[in-house]
Amino acid sequence: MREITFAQATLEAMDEEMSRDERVFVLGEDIARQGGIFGQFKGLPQKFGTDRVRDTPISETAIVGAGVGAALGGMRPVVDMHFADFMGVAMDELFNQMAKIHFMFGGQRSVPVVVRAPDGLTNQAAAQHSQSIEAWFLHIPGLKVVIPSNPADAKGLLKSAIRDDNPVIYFEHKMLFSEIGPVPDGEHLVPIGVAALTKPGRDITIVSYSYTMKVVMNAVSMLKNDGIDPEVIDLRTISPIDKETILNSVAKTHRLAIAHEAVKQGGVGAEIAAIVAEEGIDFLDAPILRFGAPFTPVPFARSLEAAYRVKAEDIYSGIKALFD
Amino acid sequence: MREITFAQATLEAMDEEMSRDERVFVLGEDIARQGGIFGQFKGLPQKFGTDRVRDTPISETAIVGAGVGAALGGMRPVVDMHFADFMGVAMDELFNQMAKIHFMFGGQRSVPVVVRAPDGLTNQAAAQHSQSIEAWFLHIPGLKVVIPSNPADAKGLLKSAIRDDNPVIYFEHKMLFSEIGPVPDGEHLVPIGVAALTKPGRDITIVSYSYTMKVVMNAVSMLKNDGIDPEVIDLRTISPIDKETILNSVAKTHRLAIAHEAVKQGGVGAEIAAIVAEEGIDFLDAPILRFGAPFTPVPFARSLEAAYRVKAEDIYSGIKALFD
Amino acid sequence: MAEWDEDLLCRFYRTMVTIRFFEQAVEKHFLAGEIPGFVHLYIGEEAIATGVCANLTEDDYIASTHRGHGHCIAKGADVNKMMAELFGRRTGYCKGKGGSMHIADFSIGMLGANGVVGGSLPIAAGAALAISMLDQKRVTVAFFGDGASNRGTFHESANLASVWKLPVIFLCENNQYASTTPYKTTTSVEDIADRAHGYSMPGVAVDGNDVFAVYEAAKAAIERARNGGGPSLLEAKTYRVKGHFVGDPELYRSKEEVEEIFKKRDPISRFEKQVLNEGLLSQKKLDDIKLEAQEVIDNALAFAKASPEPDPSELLSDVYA
Amino acid sequence: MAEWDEDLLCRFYRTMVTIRFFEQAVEKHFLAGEIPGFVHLYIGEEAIATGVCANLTEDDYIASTHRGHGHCIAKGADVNKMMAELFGRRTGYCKGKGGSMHIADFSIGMLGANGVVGGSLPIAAGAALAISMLDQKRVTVAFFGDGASNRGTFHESANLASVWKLPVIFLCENNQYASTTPYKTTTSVEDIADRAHGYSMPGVAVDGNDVFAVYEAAKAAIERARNGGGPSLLEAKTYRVKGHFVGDPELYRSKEEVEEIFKKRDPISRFEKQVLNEGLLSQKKLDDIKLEAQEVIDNALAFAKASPEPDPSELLSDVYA
Ligand SMILES: Cc1ncc(C[n+]2csc(CCOP(=O)(O)OP(=O)(O)O)c2C)c(N)n1
Ligand SMILES: Cc1ncc(C[n+]2csc(CCOP(=O)(O)OP(=O)(O)O)c2C)c(N)n1
Ligand SMILES: [Mg+2]
Ligand SMILES: [Mg+2]
Repeated sequence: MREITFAQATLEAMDEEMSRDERVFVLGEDIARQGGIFGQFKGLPQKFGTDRVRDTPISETAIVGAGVGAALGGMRPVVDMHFADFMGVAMDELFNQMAKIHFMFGGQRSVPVVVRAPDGLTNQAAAQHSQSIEAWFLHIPGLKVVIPSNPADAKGLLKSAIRDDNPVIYFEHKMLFSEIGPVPDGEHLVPIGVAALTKPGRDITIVSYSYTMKVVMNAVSMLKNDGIDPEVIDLRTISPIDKETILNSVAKTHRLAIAHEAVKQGGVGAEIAAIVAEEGIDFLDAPILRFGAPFTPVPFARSLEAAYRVKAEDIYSGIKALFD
Repeated sequence: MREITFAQATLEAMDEEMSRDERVFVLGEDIARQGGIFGQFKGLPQKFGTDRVRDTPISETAIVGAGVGAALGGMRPVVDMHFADFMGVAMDELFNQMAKIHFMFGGQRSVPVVVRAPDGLTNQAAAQHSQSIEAWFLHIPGLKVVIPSNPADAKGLLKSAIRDDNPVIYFEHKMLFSEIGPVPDGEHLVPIGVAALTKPGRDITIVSYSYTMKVVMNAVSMLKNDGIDPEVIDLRTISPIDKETILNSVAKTHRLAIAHEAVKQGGVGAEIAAIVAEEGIDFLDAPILRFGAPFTPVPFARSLEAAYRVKAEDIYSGIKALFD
Repeated sequence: MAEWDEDLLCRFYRTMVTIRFFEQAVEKHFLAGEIPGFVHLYIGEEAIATGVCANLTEDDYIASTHRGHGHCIAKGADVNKMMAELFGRRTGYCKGKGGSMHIADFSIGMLGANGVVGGSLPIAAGAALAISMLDQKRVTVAFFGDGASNRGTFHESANLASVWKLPVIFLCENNQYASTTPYKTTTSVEDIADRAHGYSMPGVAVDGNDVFAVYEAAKAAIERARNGGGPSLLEAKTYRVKGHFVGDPELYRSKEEVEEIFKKRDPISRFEKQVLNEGLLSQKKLDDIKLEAQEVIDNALAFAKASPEPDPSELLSDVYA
Repeated sequence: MAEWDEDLLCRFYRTMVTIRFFEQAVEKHFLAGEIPGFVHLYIGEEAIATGVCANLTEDDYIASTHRGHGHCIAKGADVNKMMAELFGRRTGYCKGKGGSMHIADFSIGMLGANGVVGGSLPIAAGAALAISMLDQKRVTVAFFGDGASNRGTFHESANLASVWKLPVIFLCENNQYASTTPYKTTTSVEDIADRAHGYSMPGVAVDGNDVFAVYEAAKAAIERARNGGGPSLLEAKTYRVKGHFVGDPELYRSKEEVEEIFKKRDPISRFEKQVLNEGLLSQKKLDDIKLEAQEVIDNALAFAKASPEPDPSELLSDVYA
């Protein structure tokens, strides 16, 4: 299979969906003139015009709100948040308007908006440009939340998100944009709500997503030497959660670890752990392990950022200890 | 002990702290001329003047931001959010500014702001005036989050919050304002970060907080007839979580249930369940139970609002089933 | 005055009294405990929605506020479905899921009331963006209050609409109060219309209790928008006669203030006097319209009361499309 | 021109060249991979912070932006601690926890840079509220960009400051770009200063590349605020000479545009020409100041490079007070 970058994969998704449906358009800051801060919109304005790839003022509140209004007016907007960290600026629009309109108005109208939110640690961007806040959105009925870890899923989930009639938050990790991986030729859709069993295994189920999947796979290599064979699940969608895939796996492996970059307290890992403690506790032969950032804002200095990150060694030694 | 309402208890706290420290003041919408929509500021403007009990424009973003700035300028603001539902409007100020300033600037300055957020279901207020969103704030390092369930704690926690040098979110359930309960005379402080063992018991640990504590206590009465004797923990503080009290209790009862009004998915219950599945799984003799709202926005109609609520019967039958 | 079309005059009157009677019925049934939640009445402000919406077709959009009943009715909503929604019945516009602050009717371009003050402003700008991208001849009117004019959403939406020349009219209903706070204590400009200056759009203030003045001013702004001239800001000066919500103790103003102003400015009696004085409509015509309107509201009440509550099982539907 | 005090002129020059040399050193070390994160340079805009802050004491507050180095230096910050912070060292202002976008020095009233555009505006209003409640004689200056003027925070803060008559100056640095977008494409008003009208406060636009003009305009606004006259909006028109951030490919404008404008408008060479032409300062004086400034920056670099990174254990401190 051909290999392309994650950024390229999202570009293909946009290109295909914008070609397929004239109502699809993008709005956000600095996407048209320079193709997006991570190159993720490169070439789109040339192909589709700056009417459909629109640079906006620095007005996140209005941008998301206008996305919602444009959807009600018959369009299918993709709204770029620049950095996930700025979602707080538009939080009312995201949770009180976009997420609730369908329900609040008795199902009269759907709100097909995709919100793209580049998140995660990158190059010491510090406290306000590095966050992973996906867990908030897990707690908001009416939203779907996807978070790919590789180019193929990036493409397939973005296409599915654009076609979905519900509001979908699409988190894309900044460190992934330059990642290269195989992506099928032709139409490629990844269903929302279905986790991937990335690696079958026997001894423990590791649930993760986004950039942390890479960290997990490194830990898996390290565990091999110790004869430990984990099964790895890539959530891909955070809401709705694919409980079945998780529970089936834990039924087989009898152990569970969850890893994500966001701070551990109140993170997505808490919900996964709770689901298994509720519905699959009898499967478990060991404490559930959660790996996530310590409870602190993201620091700037290299030494501190390194300390903040969840590392393969942490996952390795945490899991290994279960078997000692 | 004398009995007063929850609203009265918060008023005493404000009065005492505003008398004790001139730097304490309140800002928010509709608090001065009419004493707050739930009467929770009644009399304060008369006593302290409308300079220290300030009606603001409808500008939540600026109100929270100005609270932060006033704190940096030497004041100790209490910011009223009117309804917790409007916190989204000021979310950037809450999570990117207020929560991070102390850390981001290397500990140079603390940010002693209290944000009061009336939350929860009341009288069919529907999707945008009924929410419980405390779980988001559990996931934000730098904030403390308290959430009293009775007048004594309402007073003691509000006083502690005002004296704390950190930003504290103070959730107060709208249905509790008129609740009557005993409050000690004189100085009464409740420490932040310490859960209350509201009722000792043997058979199961029930963790809850805020208005749902009342629902839980009703369920406890019902369970009595079945010979089931729960231990009830009122969290009171959601962040930092008092793990020790929870784990000690589960070590004794071997069972755990968590109940809150917020939607179950991604709620505070997930974090409590995860902590126990991580650090106390060997204590457990049964699946962990979580009680929370179904995954839907808050509906308006009476029949639907009733279906949305976590009820004592739900908790009763869920727990009873563990013992059948 | 002489050049007003009789049908239009009847329409003005019918809309205004229908709103008035609707709101009076709502007030009564709220106070009797039959309507729950929060309810904000439009009494005394009827001329605004009426004058504005008389310029709109069903294809045009409006975005509304927490005080939205009048906007709905003026845009042509079905009062049966409105009343049923307020009573929390499954025959209501939102199947009982929304209530007073969350009524919408997308079939007539009513994009929704909003429980968040200022929340509908960016939505309105977005709907106007859709109009412009789809090359439609529609316009969007965004109703908002004087209080809402102090929210960042107003600023961001006005700026966006201006740089993109969107067909949207920002229609501020300045009723002198934001809940308990008088206009001057929270708002830093004499006329909200003046804020238009900061967005290079026309800003016009009119007497919001004069349906003719509102109609004319809205007409100009709407035609401009419809013809590609971009957004405008219109401020309709009015007065909130009732409490902020039904049940408001109104400690912040005197009964005398309210009565005096209402006596002078009530848009409906003012309209009656004008059309009678000028011989534009007969007393009989007015009486007939009133009777009809009262019947419509009585029917709506009967419809709402006879409608069932939603089944608890409906809680889980309409969360996702 | 003749009435300018020599000390003040030297101060102008020293501040401007210190900022320039600081930024040049930062650019170089960023491109060499020694400074991480995002860095936004103030080159070409030095006259603004310089002219404004020359009117402030250490008790006054400023609130800054992502492009904050110039504000810091003009307010009197220690360049050693600044540089160390940019390098992520524990001797930096924030112990290496903040970086370029998060520098503060509360000991001199510098309330912080901000990684969120427009984020510091309400904070500035709040600091001014504290001043007014504590009956202090201070003022707050809120620096913000033309791009930030389109955020709701600007609107809400300006309105709040006006109704409460707070001692705050909203100082817009209009450098014609918000990242990649030219001013006119995102902002709906000719002069941002005109937006003052919507808040009943004075709005003045000045040439931001003329330190004398900035100084005078800021002086008037600051004196007004200090004497209880309330807020003002000041727009300093300038031009962003460098890319938005160091490393910006700048696909959205031509090199020629930049060079031509900089040649004409560079605030430092303009100042030099003026003071030399008018005989206000000698070439020797200017050279001395430049040499000193260069030395200060060289020392700062040496200090930063010699400083240790924070120990990983420090990650968990300063989360709570
Ligand atoms: C963002 C937000 N803040 C506060 C409220 C509470 N609230 C509801 S209506 C209202 C006053 C609105 O005043 P205005 O915009 O003038 O409209 P009016 O009620 O006068 O029609 C307030 C403060 C809200 N619903 N949303
Ligand atoms: C709320 C928010 N939106 C977007 C960004 C990304 N961003 C950083 S600087 C910038 C441009 C700012 O333009 P302006 O306010 O004119 O300041 P300048 O960079 O020109 O000094 C943008 C869009 C941000 N940091 N914060
Ligand atoms: Mg009003
Ligand atoms: Mg700029």
